[in-house]
Amino acid sequence: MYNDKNSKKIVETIQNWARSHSIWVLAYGTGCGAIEISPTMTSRYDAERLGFRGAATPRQADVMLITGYLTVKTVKRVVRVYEQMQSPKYVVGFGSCTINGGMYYDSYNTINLLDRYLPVDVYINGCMPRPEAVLAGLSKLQQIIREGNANGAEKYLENLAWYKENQRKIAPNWIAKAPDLNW
Amino acid sequence: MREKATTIYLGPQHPGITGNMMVRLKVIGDTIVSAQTEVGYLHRAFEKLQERRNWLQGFTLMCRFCVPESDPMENVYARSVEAIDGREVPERGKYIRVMVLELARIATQLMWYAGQNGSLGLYTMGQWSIGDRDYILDLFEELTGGRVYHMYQWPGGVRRDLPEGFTDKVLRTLDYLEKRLKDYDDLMFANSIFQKRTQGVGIVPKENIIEHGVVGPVLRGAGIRSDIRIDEPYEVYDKLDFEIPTQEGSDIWARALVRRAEVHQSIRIIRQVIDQMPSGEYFNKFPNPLKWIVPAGDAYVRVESGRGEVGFYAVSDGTIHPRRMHLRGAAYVHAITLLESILPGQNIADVSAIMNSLGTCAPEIER
Amino acid sequence: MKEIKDKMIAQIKAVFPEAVNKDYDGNRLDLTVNKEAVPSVLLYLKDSMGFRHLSHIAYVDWIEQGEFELVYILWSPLDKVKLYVHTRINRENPVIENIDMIWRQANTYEREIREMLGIEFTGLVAPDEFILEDWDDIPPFRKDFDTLEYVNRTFWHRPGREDAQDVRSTISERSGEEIPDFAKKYSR
Amino acid sequence: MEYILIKVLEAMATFVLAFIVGMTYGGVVRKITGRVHNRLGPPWYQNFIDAFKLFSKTRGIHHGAMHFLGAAFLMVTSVVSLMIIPILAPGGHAWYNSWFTNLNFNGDLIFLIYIMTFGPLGMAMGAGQTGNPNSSIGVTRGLSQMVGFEIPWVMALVALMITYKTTSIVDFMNIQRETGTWLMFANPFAFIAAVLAMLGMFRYSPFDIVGAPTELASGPVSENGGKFLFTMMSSGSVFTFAKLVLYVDLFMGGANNLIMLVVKTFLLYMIPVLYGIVSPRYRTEQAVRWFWGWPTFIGLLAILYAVMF
Repeated sequence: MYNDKNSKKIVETIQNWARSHSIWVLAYGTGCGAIEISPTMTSRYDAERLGFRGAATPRQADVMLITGYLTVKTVKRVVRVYEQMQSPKYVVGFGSCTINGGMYYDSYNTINLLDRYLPVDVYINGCMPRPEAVLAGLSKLQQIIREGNANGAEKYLENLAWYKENQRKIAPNWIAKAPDLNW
Repeated sequence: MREKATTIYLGPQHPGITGNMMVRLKVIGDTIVSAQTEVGYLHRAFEKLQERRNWLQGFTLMCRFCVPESDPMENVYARSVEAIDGREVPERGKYIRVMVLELARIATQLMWYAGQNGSLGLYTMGQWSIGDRDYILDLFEELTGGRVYHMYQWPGGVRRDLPEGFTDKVLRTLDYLEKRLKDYDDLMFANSIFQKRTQGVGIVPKENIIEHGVVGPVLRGAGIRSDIRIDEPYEVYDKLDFEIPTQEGSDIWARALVRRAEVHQSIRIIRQVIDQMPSGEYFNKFPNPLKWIVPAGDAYVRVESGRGEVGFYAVSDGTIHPRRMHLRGAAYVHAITLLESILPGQNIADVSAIMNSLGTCAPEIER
Repeated sequence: MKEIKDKMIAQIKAVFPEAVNKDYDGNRLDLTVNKEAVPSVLLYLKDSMGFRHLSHIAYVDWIEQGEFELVYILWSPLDKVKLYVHTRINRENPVIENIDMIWRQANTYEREIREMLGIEFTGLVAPDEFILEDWDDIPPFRKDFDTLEYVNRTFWHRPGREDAQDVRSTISERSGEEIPDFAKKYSR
Repeated sequence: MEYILIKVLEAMATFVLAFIVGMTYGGVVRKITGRVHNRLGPPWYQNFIDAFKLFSKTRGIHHGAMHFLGAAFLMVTSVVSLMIIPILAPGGHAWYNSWFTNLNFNGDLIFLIYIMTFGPLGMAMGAGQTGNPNSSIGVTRGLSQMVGFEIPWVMALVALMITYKTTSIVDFMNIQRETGTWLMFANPFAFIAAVLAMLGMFRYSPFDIVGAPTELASGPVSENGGKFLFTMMSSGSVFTFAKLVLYVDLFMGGANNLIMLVVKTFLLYMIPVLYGIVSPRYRTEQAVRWFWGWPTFIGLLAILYAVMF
């Protein structure tokens, strides 16, 4: 009975509802956008009422906010942190810099397209996005999760070779040494 | 003994670190035996990018040096260009700049309230002060259109005049803040656990403190009355009446008291600025930015930010592009050589608190 | 202020006759020395003339003259004078004496300059890497390093960005939304 | 046979009750904290959603067999102590009271003192296996803090044992019912010492040194995500409830029905919570020194009081 397609679907729906209402955000301010996370999480905008909560370590976190530009040195850590997280896991690109490089499009040390290195579920544009925009982006993420479309982790596993190749292009010595996914 | 040491990487992904940086700690038990700062996670090469942009485009880039406190960076950029170019700023522009700088200082110190108490586990304080900081950001938003990055002070003055009724709103916000600061005192400074955690912790040695490049609240917390606003008065600070608070302890507690007093002084300065605000022009027009040639020369200007001295060295070679821009942030010294020298011997529990009280700001170090 | 600065110049000239000075308005004073004299000049300024605070070490690449310039900016808390000590280093063989025994924080600046310009500091003890990691190109802050060319080689650009086109029409077509009249004015 | 089946059913009912109440308390605490922070705070059932989400994580990395022991020992500790502590006073008016008096026996208080230190020990093994230095430091801190608060806590219990010459929790409840005086009034020093020890037991500020986020990421649980964290979270809630019930049983006369139980435990729970909201965190050695100061002194007074009167 429990292998039946319909009951699986029901369980999946309930699980997705729970996932969408309990999103633990990894405390990793990768860029300048981290400054707008604190107003979002604290008393003025209070994201905790919608189920968002900070998580201290990647093992416990569900979503990683890439808050702004990523330097090459940070990309390596972000990839490692992402692989340490337990699926289902989501990535939110935060700010123009993650979309197309923003105002640092010609900087030799920042990447331009985040989705070449990590599967991004939601982008929030702006430099920097206001807390309202962050909340809007996060509720978009909730909606995607509820619909069951936030499958970044599976996408990453399916296209692992492609992602790894892109990562290796900017960090040739580092990614090669890394163990595969099992940190 | 040394072989027994465990290595702990505090960061880059760590809730206790101030920004995206890393401190490599060698610990025995709970005591640190050596510390090494590693930065570079936020290096965007502003100064390199600036060489590809013209003098006006520079000012949108420069405010992004330090995220919690963008206005001093705009101010040094504008003033360095003015110094090379020989450009005057109208009196009203100067007053508006001082007001913005002081509002930014309050916002920084409120952010610091949150960081300092968060690092000690008093999260209530952080929630309150970040919520109250937002009212200042609202003022900024009305004035400049941006909450965090304002891009407001540009060479020759400021970008917009004050909106209708803006000064009243500023005064109302200040009144509210003064009321709230009493609550903060009750929660934080009157708290015996806070005192126990901060007194005698993170002491910056007083001998040769100036030679070590210590600036700002950390230097004033060691009893030295040093402030760019009185040492090298810029804008209209020489016409204003304010005090430079100092403390003797040179520990986290002393620095906390200095910062607390600075908020009150900033409120006092803004009230005076609003009283004395002259009418008239706020901005001397500069030429078409696409053809704007700044004469060859160099200038180093300094500003007192909430974390200490911020210096900016600009070189022009007489073209529409700057030759070189170079920023010196307060954290450049505090977070690397100073932190590495004071951490050994401290408890691992205090690292985050010490970093917060030194005013560490990672993006400012690597730029 | 003028007298203080004149007295300072006289004092410096007495000890270092080859130093070239240049006076500015206000509290600024410039000094140009050759690179061999830098440590002794700085030590003298710090110990005997009250320039206790090293505010900054700036670096400029003058590729046309084939030289790097280092600017040590000192501050005297007592006299309130800001002193710029300029020195030039040949680009072909960039070596200069390390000064972190005079001011400890110079160590950080020197690490950065070594990485960003490739200047060697004799006797500098510090980890190799400061900001960059696994960098295998020429030092990035040299003028002959083209950052855009490096970006084109290493990263990707989002299509549509290169010609600076207005994206509003594309967005409105995709979502079937009308562009208001006032916004059309700004559309290119 | 039937008797054992009923016992098992009763035990399960106890566990479900403890789980629900403990989780709800967790959510309510988050709500109250939020209100003090000037914000709305999450809904009271937020912890249930969190737990369910953690349970439905599809991937869970483990670091070898010992890693499982951390979560398992915590679960064992909380379930065993829940089974030993009588939830409701036996032989009361309501017919379901017998449901919740599971496995108590003479000397269960002594066994409880032992079993309550069992969880942190398992946690230490599990955290050591993960290889995360934050975990190991967190465990060291946890054990030091336990050494700190165990002393006033055991002193308070010993004082009670001396006075009433028994080591059975049910006996204590019966004594309180017969004399009509709660033990918190009969031996106030013991109660105060026990409450001060409770501040450390519940690990709210200023004694949240084990998982201090800004110091150690989250301490021993750093490497635990998904189902591990779910196990730890739920056993933590159950254990919280068990400890609260123990306090109510010993000092506040137990409870005759569930409503009284919830009221009493909630009031008691607010002591560490509210104190924690306005307190920064102690360093480890400061925390231990604090416990060995006034709380131990009051514990001594309690023993003296018990011996003399």
